[in-house]
Amino acid sequence: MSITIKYFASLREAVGQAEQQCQISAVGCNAAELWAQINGSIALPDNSLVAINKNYASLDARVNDGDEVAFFPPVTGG
Amino acid sequence: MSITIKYFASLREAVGQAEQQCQISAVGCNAAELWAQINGSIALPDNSLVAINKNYASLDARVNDGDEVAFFPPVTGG
Amino acid sequence: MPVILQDFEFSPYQRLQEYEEQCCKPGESGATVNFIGSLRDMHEGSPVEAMTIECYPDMALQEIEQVCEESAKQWQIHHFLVMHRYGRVEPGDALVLVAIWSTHRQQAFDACRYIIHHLKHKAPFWKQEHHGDNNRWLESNTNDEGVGQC
Amino acid sequence: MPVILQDFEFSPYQRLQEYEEQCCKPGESGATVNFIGSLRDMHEGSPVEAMTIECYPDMALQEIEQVCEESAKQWQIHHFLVMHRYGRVEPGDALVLVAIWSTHRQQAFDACRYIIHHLKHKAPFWKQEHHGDNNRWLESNTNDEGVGQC
Repeated sequence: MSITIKYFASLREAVGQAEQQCQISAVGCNAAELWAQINGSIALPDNSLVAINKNYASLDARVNDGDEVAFFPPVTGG
Repeated sequence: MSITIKYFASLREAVGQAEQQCQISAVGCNAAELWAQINGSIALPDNSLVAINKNYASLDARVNDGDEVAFFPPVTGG
Repeated sequence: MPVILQDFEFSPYQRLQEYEEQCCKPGESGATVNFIGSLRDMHEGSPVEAMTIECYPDMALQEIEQVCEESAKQWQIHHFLVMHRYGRVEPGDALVLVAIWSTHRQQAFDACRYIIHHLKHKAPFWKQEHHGDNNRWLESNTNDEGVGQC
Repeated sequence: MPVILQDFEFSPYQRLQEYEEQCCKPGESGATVNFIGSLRDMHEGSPVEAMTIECYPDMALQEIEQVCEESAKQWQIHHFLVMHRYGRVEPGDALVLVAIWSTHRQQAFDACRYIIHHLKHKAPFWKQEHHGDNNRWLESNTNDEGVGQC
Protein backbone atom coordinates (compact mmCIF):
# COMPACT_ATOMS: atom_id res chain seq x y z
CA MET A 1 0.00 0.00 0.00
CA SER A 2 0.99 3.61 -0.59
CA ILE A 3 1.54 5.95 2.37
CA THR A 4 2.60 9.60 2.60
CA ILE A 5 4.75 10.26 5.65
CA LYS A 6 5.42 13.75 7.02
CA TYR A 7 7.96 14.76 9.64
CA PHE A 8 8.09 18.04 11.55
CA ALA A 9 10.54 20.03 13.67
CA SER A 10 13.20 17.95 15.46
CA LEU A 11 11.88 14.70 13.92
CA ARG A 12 12.16 16.23 10.46
CA GLU A 13 15.79 17.06 11.25
CA ALA A 14 16.47 13.59 12.69
CA VAL A 15 15.06 11.87 9.60
CA GLY A 16 16.61 14.38 7.21
CA GLN A 17 13.48 15.01 5.17
CA ALA A 18 10.06 16.61 5.53
CA GLU A 19 7.97 14.20 3.52
CA GLN A 20 8.27 10.86 1.79
CA GLN A 21 6.05 8.56 -0.19
CA CYS A 22 6.45 4.89 0.51
CA GLN A 23 5.08 1.56 -0.58
CA ILE A 24 4.77 -0.98 2.18
CA SER A 25 3.46 -4.52 1.91
CA ALA A 26 2.48 -5.14 5.55
CA VAL A 27 -1.20 -5.81 6.13
CA GLY A 28 -2.53 -4.31 9.37
CA CYS A 29 0.57 -2.20 9.97
CA ASN A 30 0.29 0.41 12.76
CA ALA A 31 2.04 3.80 13.03
CA ALA A 32 4.86 2.53 15.28
CA GLU A 33 5.54 -0.35 12.89
CA LEU A 34 5.51 2.04 9.95
CA TRP A 35 8.20 4.17 11.64
CA ALA A 36 10.28 1.07 12.40
CA GLN A 37 10.04 -0.19 8.82
CA ILE A 38 11.02 3.15 7.29
CA ASN A 39 13.35 4.64 9.90
CA GLY A 40 14.58 1.48 11.62
CA SER A 41 17.91 2.97 12.60
CA ILE A 42 16.39 6.04 14.31
CA ALA A 43 14.60 5.61 17.65
CA LEU A 44 11.26 7.38 17.81
CA PRO A 45 11.40 9.56 20.97
CA ASP A 46 8.88 8.54 23.66
CA ASN A 47 7.03 11.84 23.63
CA SER A 48 6.46 11.79 19.85
CA LEU A 49 3.00 12.42 18.50
CA VAL A 50 1.29 10.89 15.48
CA ALA A 51 -1.45 12.20 13.24
CA ILE A 52 -3.18 10.11 10.62
CA ASN A 53 -4.92 12.14 7.93
CA LYS A 54 -4.44 15.28 10.06
CA ASN A 55 -6.07 13.87 13.18
CA TYR A 56 -4.18 12.88 16.31
CA ALA A 57 -3.81 9.09 16.54
CA SER A 58 -2.04 6.67 18.84
CA LEU A 59 1.13 4.81 17.85
CA ASP A 60 -0.83 1.59 17.61
CA ALA A 61 -3.48 3.07 15.29
CA ARG A 62 -3.74 1.12 12.05
CA VAL A 63 -2.39 2.71 8.87
CA ASN A 64 -4.35 2.20 5.67
CA ASP A 65 -3.58 2.56 1.99
CA GLY A 66 -3.54 6.21 0.92
CA ASP A 67 -3.13 7.60 4.47
CA GLU A 68 -1.06 10.64 5.32
CA VAL A 69 0.85 9.82 8.50
CA ALA A 70 2.68 12.59 10.36
CA PHE A 71 5.28 12.18 13.12
CA PHE A 72 6.21 15.13 15.29
CA PRO A 73 7.44 16.22 18.74
CA PRO A 74 5.15 17.87 21.35
CA VAL A 75 3.61 21.03 19.95
CA THR A 76 4.78 24.45 21.15
CA GLY A 77 2.52 26.95 19.37
CA GLY A 78 0.55 29.87 20.70
CA MET B 1 -18.74 74.35 59.64
CA SER B 2 -18.66 74.58 55.86
CA ILE B 3 -19.43 71.48 53.77
CA THR B 4 -19.61 70.90 50.01
CA ILE B 5 -22.30 68.39 49.09
CA LYS B 6 -22.46 66.64 45.71
CA TYR B 7 -25.33 64.55 44.32
CA PHE B 8 -25.18 62.19 41.36
CA ALA B 9 -27.58 60.43 39.00
CA SER B 10 -31.04 59.71 40.45
CA LEU B 11 -30.15 61.43 43.74
CA ARG B 12 -29.09 64.54 41.84
CA GLU B 13 -32.49 64.50 40.12
CA ALA B 14 -34.35 63.90 43.41
CA VAL B 15 -32.60 66.82 45.11
CA GLY B 16 -32.77 69.05 42.04
CA GLN B 17 -29.13 70.10 42.09
CA ALA B 18 -25.69 68.66 41.55
CA GLU B 19 -23.77 70.54 44.22
CA GLN B 20 -24.36 72.82 47.15
CA GLN B 21 -22.29 74.58 49.77
CA CYS B 22 -23.73 74.63 53.26
CA GLN B 23 -22.94 75.89 56.68
CA ILE B 24 -24.04 73.63 59.49
CA SER B 25 -23.56 74.14 63.15
CA ALA B 26 -23.80 70.59 64.41
CA VAL B 27 -20.70 69.23 66.09
CA GLY B 28 -20.04 65.54 65.39
CA CYS B 29 -22.58 65.38 62.59
CA ASN B 30 -22.47 62.20 60.49
CA ALA B 31 -23.37 61.77 56.80
CA ALA B 32 -26.92 60.51 57.45
CA GLU B 33 -27.59 63.47 59.78
CA LEU B 34 -26.15 65.86 57.18
CA TRP B 35 -28.61 64.52 54.58
CA ALA B 36 -31.51 64.82 57.04
CA GLN B 37 -30.59 68.41 57.94
CA ILE B 38 -30.27 69.53 54.32
CA ASN B 39 -32.83 67.35 52.52
CA GLY B 40 -35.19 66.52 55.37
CA SER B 41 -38.22 66.14 53.12
CA ILE B 42 -36.54 63.61 50.80
CA ALA B 43 -35.91 60.09 52.05
CA LEU B 44 -32.42 58.82 51.29
CA PRO B 45 -32.90 55.47 49.52
CA ASP B 46 -31.55 52.48 51.46
CA ASN B 47 -29.03 51.49 48.83
CA SER B 48 -27.48 54.97 48.64
CA LEU B 49 -23.72 55.32 48.85
CA VAL B 50 -21.67 58.05 50.46
CA ALA B 51 -18.18 59.31 49.74
CA ILE B 52 -16.32 61.76 51.95
CA ASN B 53 -13.47 63.56 50.21
CA LYS B 54 -13.76 61.10 47.30
CA ASN B 55 -13.45 57.97 49.43
CA TYR B 56 -16.31 55.61 50.18
CA ALA B 57 -17.62 56.13 53.70
CA SER B 58 -20.49 54.77 55.77
CA LEU B 59 -23.61 56.78 56.55
CA ASP B 60 -22.49 57.10 60.15
CA ALA B 61 -19.06 58.43 59.23
CA ARG B 62 -18.36 61.80 60.84
CA VAL B 63 -18.36 64.88 58.63
CA ASN B 64 -15.76 67.57 59.32
CA ASP B 65 -15.34 71.21 58.39
CA GLY B 66 -14.25 71.59 54.76
CA ASP B 67 -15.29 68.07 53.71
CA GLU B 68 -16.73 67.23 50.30
CA VAL B 69 -19.58 64.81 50.89
CA ALA B 70 -21.14 62.97 47.94
CA PHE B 71 -24.42 61.03 47.90
CA PHE B 72 -25.17 58.65 45.04
CA PRO B 73 -27.01 55.47 44.03
CA PRO B 74 -25.21 52.15 43.36
CA VAL B 75 -22.62 52.58 40.62
CA THR B 76 -23.22 51.13 37.16
CA GLY B 77 -20.04 51.85 35.24
CA GLY B 78 -17.86 49.61 33.12
CA MET C 1 -0.25 53.43 34.28
CA PRO C 2 -2.59 55.75 32.44
CA VAL C 3 -6.25 55.94 33.37
CA ILE C 4 -8.17 58.16 30.98
CA LEU C 5 -11.76 59.39 31.36
CA GLN C 6 -13.16 61.19 28.35
CA ASP C 7 -16.50 62.48 27.14
CA PHE C 8 -15.87 61.88 23.43
CA GLU C 9 -15.63 58.80 21.26
CA PHE C 10 -12.46 56.71 21.13
CA SER C 11 -11.24 53.92 18.89
CA PRO C 12 -9.88 51.26 21.26
CA TYR C 13 -7.66 49.59 18.67
CA GLN C 14 -6.12 52.87 17.57
CA ARG C 15 -5.43 53.85 21.17
CA LEU C 16 -3.92 50.45 21.91
CA GLN C 17 -1.64 50.68 18.92
CA GLU C 18 -0.56 54.23 19.77
CA TYR C 19 0.02 53.33 23.40
CA GLU C 20 2.06 50.28 22.49
CA GLU C 21 4.19 52.18 19.98
CA GLN C 22 4.85 55.04 22.38
CA CYS C 23 5.16 53.30 25.72
CA CYS C 24 5.97 49.60 25.37
CA LYS C 25 9.41 48.21 24.61
CA PRO C 26 9.09 45.65 21.78
CA GLY C 27 9.93 42.17 23.08
CA GLU C 28 9.23 43.07 26.72
CA SER C 29 5.69 41.65 27.06
CA GLY C 30 4.75 38.19 25.86
CA ALA C 31 1.06 38.55 26.63
CA THR C 32 -1.47 41.31 26.11
CA VAL C 33 -5.09 40.98 27.14
CA ASN C 34 -7.70 43.62 26.32
CA PHE C 35 -11.28 43.94 27.39
CA ILE C 36 -13.53 46.33 25.48
CA GLY C 37 -17.04 46.99 26.75
CA SER C 38 -19.38 48.55 24.18
CA LEU C 39 -22.94 49.83 24.27
CA ARG C 40 -25.35 47.22 22.94
CA ASP C 41 -28.47 48.24 21.04
CA MET C 42 -30.61 45.97 23.26
CA HIS C 43 -30.77 45.66 27.05
CA GLU C 44 -32.96 43.10 28.80
CA GLY C 45 -35.03 42.71 25.66
CA SER C 46 -35.64 46.44 25.07
CA PRO C 47 -34.01 48.51 22.36
CA VAL C 48 -31.53 51.17 23.48
CA GLU C 49 -31.21 54.33 21.40
CA ALA C 50 -28.50 56.01 23.42
CA MET C 51 -27.16 56.33 26.94
CA THR C 52 -25.74 59.02 29.16
CA ILE C 53 -22.94 58.10 31.52
CA GLU C 54 -22.61 60.40 34.49
CA CYS C 55 -19.44 60.34 36.55
CA TYR C 56 -17.72 61.77 39.60
CA PRO C 57 -14.46 62.36 37.76
CA ASP C 58 -11.84 62.82 40.49
CA MET C 59 -13.18 59.96 42.54
CA ALA C 60 -13.55 57.69 39.48
CA LEU C 61 -9.94 58.30 38.52
CA GLN C 62 -8.79 57.62 42.06
CA GLU C 63 -10.85 54.42 42.42
CA ILE C 64 -9.64 53.01 39.09
CA GLU C 65 -6.02 53.85 39.90
CA GLN C 66 -6.43 52.07 43.22
CA VAL C 67 -7.85 48.95 41.55
CA CYS C 68 -4.90 48.97 39.12
CA GLU C 69 -2.44 49.30 41.99
CA GLU C 70 -4.07 46.39 43.80
CA SER C 71 -3.78 44.27 40.66
CA ALA C 72 -0.11 45.21 40.30
CA LYS C 73 0.53 43.78 43.77
CA GLN C 74 -0.95 40.44 42.73
CA TRP C 75 0.35 40.04 39.18
CA GLN C 76 3.47 41.02 37.28
CA ILE C 77 2.27 43.72 34.95
CA HIS C 78 4.43 45.81 32.64
CA HIS C 79 1.78 48.27 31.47
CA PHE C 80 -1.89 49.19 31.99
CA LEU C 81 -4.18 51.27 29.87
CA VAL C 82 -7.69 51.95 31.19
CA MET C 83 -10.14 54.25 29.40
CA HIS C 84 -13.74 55.06 30.33
CA ARG C 85 -16.25 57.15 28.41
CA TYR C 86 -18.76 59.47 30.01
CA GLY C 87 -21.43 61.77 28.59
CA ARG C 88 -23.73 60.71 25.78
CA VAL C 89 -22.91 57.42 24.02
CA GLU C 90 -24.52 55.61 21.09
CA PRO C 91 -24.90 51.86 20.45
CA GLY C 92 -21.64 50.41 19.21
CA ASP C 93 -19.54 53.01 21.06
CA ALA C 94 -16.72 51.70 23.24
CA LEU C 95 -17.52 52.52 26.88
CA VAL C 96 -14.54 51.01 28.62
CA LEU C 97 -11.16 49.58 27.69
CA VAL C 98 -8.89 47.65 30.04
CA ALA C 99 -5.55 46.57 28.57
CA ILE C 100 -2.76 44.68 30.32
CA TRP C 101 0.75 43.93 29.08
CA SER C 102 2.49 41.18 31.01
CA THR C 103 5.09 38.44 30.63
CA HIS C 104 2.68 35.53 30.90
CA ARG C 105 -0.86 35.05 29.74
CA GLN C 106 -2.42 33.84 33.00
CA GLN C 107 -1.23 37.01 34.70
CA ALA C 108 -2.60 39.22 31.92
CA PHE C 109 -6.01 37.48 31.92
CA ASP C 110 -6.32 37.50 35.70
CA ALA C 111 -5.33 41.15 36.02
CA CYS C 112 -7.65 42.28 33.22
CA ARG C 113 -10.64 40.45 34.73
CA TYR C 114 -9.84 41.74 38.18
CA ILE C 115 -9.66 45.34 37.01
CA ILE C 116 -12.88 45.35 34.96
CA HIS C 117 -14.73 43.52 37.75
CA HIS C 118 -13.66 45.93 40.47
CA LEU C 119 -14.01 48.98 38.24
CA LYS C 120 -17.66 48.00 37.66
CA HIS C 121 -18.31 47.68 41.38
CA LYS C 122 -16.33 50.64 42.69
CA ALA C 123 -15.86 53.40 40.13
CA PRO C 124 -18.53 56.12 40.45
CA PHE C 125 -20.25 56.04 37.05
CA TRP C 126 -24.01 55.87 36.46
CA LYS C 127 -25.76 54.89 33.26
CA GLN C 128 -29.05 56.26 32.05
CA GLU C 129 -30.63 54.59 29.03
CA HIS C 130 -32.61 56.64 26.55
CA HIS C 131 -35.40 55.21 24.45
CA GLY C 132 -37.82 57.66 22.87
CA ASP C 133 -39.02 59.95 25.67
CA ASN C 134 -38.11 57.34 28.22
CA ASN C 135 -35.00 57.84 30.36
CA ARG C 136 -34.15 55.06 32.75
CA TRP C 137 -31.31 54.93 35.27
CA LEU C 138 -29.76 51.47 35.49
CA GLU C 139 -30.16 50.45 39.10
CA SER C 140 -27.26 48.10 39.53
CA ASN C 141 -24.83 46.06 37.52
CA THR C 142 -24.08 43.65 40.32
CA ASN C 143 -26.37 40.90 39.00
CA ASP C 144 -25.24 41.46 35.51
CA GLU C 145 -22.29 39.13 35.35
CA GLY C 146 -22.18 37.12 38.55
CA VAL C 147 -20.67 38.84 41.56
CA GLY C 148 -17.53 37.34 42.96
CA GLN C 149 -16.42 35.92 39.66
CA CYS C 150 -13.75 38.22 38.44
CA MET D 1 -15.23 32.31 12.30
CA PRO D 2 -12.00 33.11 10.52
CA VAL D 3 -8.81 31.31 11.46
CA ILE D 4 -5.83 32.73 9.62
CA LEU D 5 -2.30 31.30 9.51
CA GLN D 6 0.28 33.50 7.85
CA ASP D 7 4.04 33.63 7.40
CA PHE D 8 4.32 37.44 7.41
CA GLU D 9 3.97 40.12 10.06
CA PHE D 10 0.56 41.37 11.15
CA SER D 11 -0.63 44.28 13.24
CA PRO D 12 -3.19 42.81 15.66
CA TYR D 13 -4.93 46.12 16.35
CA GLN D 14 -5.27 46.96 12.67
CA ARG D 15 -6.67 43.51 11.93
CA LEU D 16 -9.10 43.78 14.83
CA GLN D 17 -10.33 47.14 13.66
CA GLU D 18 -10.73 45.96 10.05
CA TYR D 19 -12.49 42.79 11.15
CA GLU D 20 -14.86 44.69 13.39
CA GLU D 21 -15.68 47.26 10.70
CA GLN D 22 -16.29 44.61 8.06
CA CYS D 23 -17.93 41.80 10.00
CA CYS D 24 -19.48 42.99 13.26
CA LYS D 25 -22.80 44.78 13.56
CA PRO D 26 -22.35 47.86 15.80
CA GLY D 27 -24.33 47.42 19.01
CA GLU D 28 -24.44 43.62 18.75
CA SER D 29 -21.59 42.70 21.10
CA GLY D 30 -21.22 44.22 24.55
CA ALA D 31 -17.91 42.53 25.32
CA THR D 32 -14.76 41.95 23.31
CA VAL D 33 -11.76 40.14 24.76
CA ASN D 34 -8.49 39.83 22.87
CA PHE D 35 -5.37 37.91 23.67
CA ILE D 36 -2.16 38.77 21.82
CA GLY D 37 0.92 36.61 22.29
CA SER D 38 4.18 38.21 21.19
CA LEU D 39 7.77 37.06 20.97
CA ARG D 40 9.76 38.21 23.98
CA ASP D 41 13.44 39.10 23.67
CA MET D 42 14.26 36.86 26.65
CA HIS D 43 13.28 33.29 27.42
CA GLU D 44 14.22 31.52 30.65
CA GLY D 45 16.92 34.10 31.28
CA SER D 46 18.54 33.85 27.82
CA PRO D 47 18.27 36.47 25.10
CA VAL D 48 16.30 35.52 21.99
CA GLU D 49 17.36 37.04 18.65
CA ALA D 50 14.66 35.46 16.50
CA MET D 51 12.51 32.37 16.21
CA THR D 52 11.23 30.11 13.47
CA ILE D 53 7.75 28.68 13.81
CA GLU D 54 7.16 25.52 11.83
CA CYS D 55 3.63 24.33 11.25
CA TYR D 56 1.52 21.58 9.71
CA PRO D 57 -0.86 24.02 8.06
CA ASP D 58 -3.95 21.95 7.18
CA MET D 59 -3.96 20.18 10.52
CA ALA D 60 -3.30 23.41 12.45
CA LEU D 61 -6.25 25.09 10.76
CA GLN D 62 -8.47 22.10 11.48
CA GLU D 63 -7.41 21.82 15.14
CA ILE D 64 -7.95 25.54 15.79
CA GLU D 65 -11.34 25.49 14.09
CA GLN D 66 -12.31 22.53 16.25
CA VAL D 67 -11.26 24.34 19.43
CA CYS D 68 -13.33 27.35 18.33
CA GLU D 69 -16.35 25.14 17.65
CA GLU D 70 -16.03 23.53 21.08
CA SER D 71 -15.92 26.97 22.68
CA ALA D 72 -19.02 28.03 20.72
CA LYS D 73 -20.92 25.12 22.30
CA GLN D 74 -20.06 26.34 25.78
CA TRP D 75 -20.37 30.10 25.42
CA GLN D 76 -22.50 32.51 23.40
CA ILE D 77 -20.09 33.98 20.91
CA HIS D 78 -20.96 36.34 18.07
CA HIS D 79 -17.59 36.38 16.33
CA PHE D 80 -14.12 34.86 16.54
CA LEU D 81 -10.89 35.96 14.98
CA VAL D 82 -7.83 33.75 15.44
CA MET D 83 -4.51 34.47 13.73
CA HIS D 84 -1.22 32.59 14.06
CA ARG D 85 2.16 33.42 12.55
CA TYR D 86 4.60 30.90 11.21
CA GLY D 87 8.02 31.21 9.57
CA ARG D 88 10.69 33.54 10.95
CA VAL D 89 9.63 35.99 13.68
CA GLU D 90 11.50 38.71 15.55
CA PRO D 91 11.15 39.88 19.18
CA GLY D 92 8.10 42.11 19.51
CA ASP D 93 6.24 40.39 16.65
CA ALA D 94 2.71 39.20 17.35
CA LEU D 95 2.66 35.39 17.16
CA VAL D 96 -0.97 34.72 17.95
CA LEU D 97 -4.20 36.67 18.28
CA VAL D 98 -7.44 35.31 19.74
CA ALA D 99 -10.39 37.71 19.67
CA ILE D 100 -13.91 37.04 20.91
CA TRP D 101 -17.01 39.18 20.50
CA SER D 102 -19.83 38.23 22.87
CA THR D 103 -22.80 39.70 24.71
CA HIS D 104 -21.31 39.37 28.20
CA ARG D 105 -17.83 39.69 29.50
CA GLN D 106 -17.57 36.42 31.43
CA GLN D 107 -18.38 34.54 28.25
CA ALA D 108 -15.82 36.48 26.25
CA PHE D 109 -13.06 35.97 28.85
CA ASP D 110 -13.81 32.28 29.31
CA ALA D 111 -13.95 31.57 25.59
CA CYS D 112 -10.75 33.51 24.87
CA ARG D 113 -8.83 31.67 27.60
CA TYR D 114 -10.21 28.33 26.50
CA ILE D 115 -9.18 28.87 22.90
CA ILE D 116 -5.63 30.05 23.57
CA HIS D 117 -5.10 27.27 26.13
CA HIS D 118 -6.28 24.50 23.81
CA LEU D 119 -4.62 26.01 20.76
CA LYS D 120 -1.29 25.85 22.63
CA HIS D 121 -1.78 22.22 23.52
CA LYS D 122 -3.27 20.91 20.29
CA ALA D 123 -2.35 22.98 17.24
CA PRO D 124 0.70 21.57 15.43
CA PHE D 125 3.23 24.40 15.62
CA TRP D 126 6.83 24.10 16.76
CA LYS D 127 9.12 26.90 17.85
CA GLN D 128 12.84 27.04 17.33
CA GLU D 129 14.75 29.83 19.04
CA HIS D 130 17.78 31.37 17.38
CA HIS D 131 20.60 32.96 19.27
CA GLY D 132 23.87 33.45 17.44
CA ASP D 133 24.78 30.09 15.89
CA ASN D 134 22.60 28.31 18.39
CA ASN D 135 19.20 26.97 17.30
CA ARG D 136 17.11 25.37 19.99
CA TRP D 137 13.72 23.65 19.56
CA LEU D 138 11.40 24.42 22.45
CA GLU D 139 10.55 21.05 23.93
CA SER D 140 7.16 21.75 25.39
CA ASN D 141 4.97 24.62 26.44
CA THR D 142 2.93 22.60 28.88
CA ASN D 143 4.81 23.81 31.96
CA ASP D 144 4.86 27.34 30.76
CA GLU D 145 1.57 28.57 32.15
CA GLY D 146 0.12 25.88 34.38
CA VAL D 147 -1.64 23.01 32.67
CA GLY D 148 -5.30 22.64 33.36
CA GLN D 149 -5.79 26.30 34.06
CA CYS D 150 -7.41 27.70 31.00
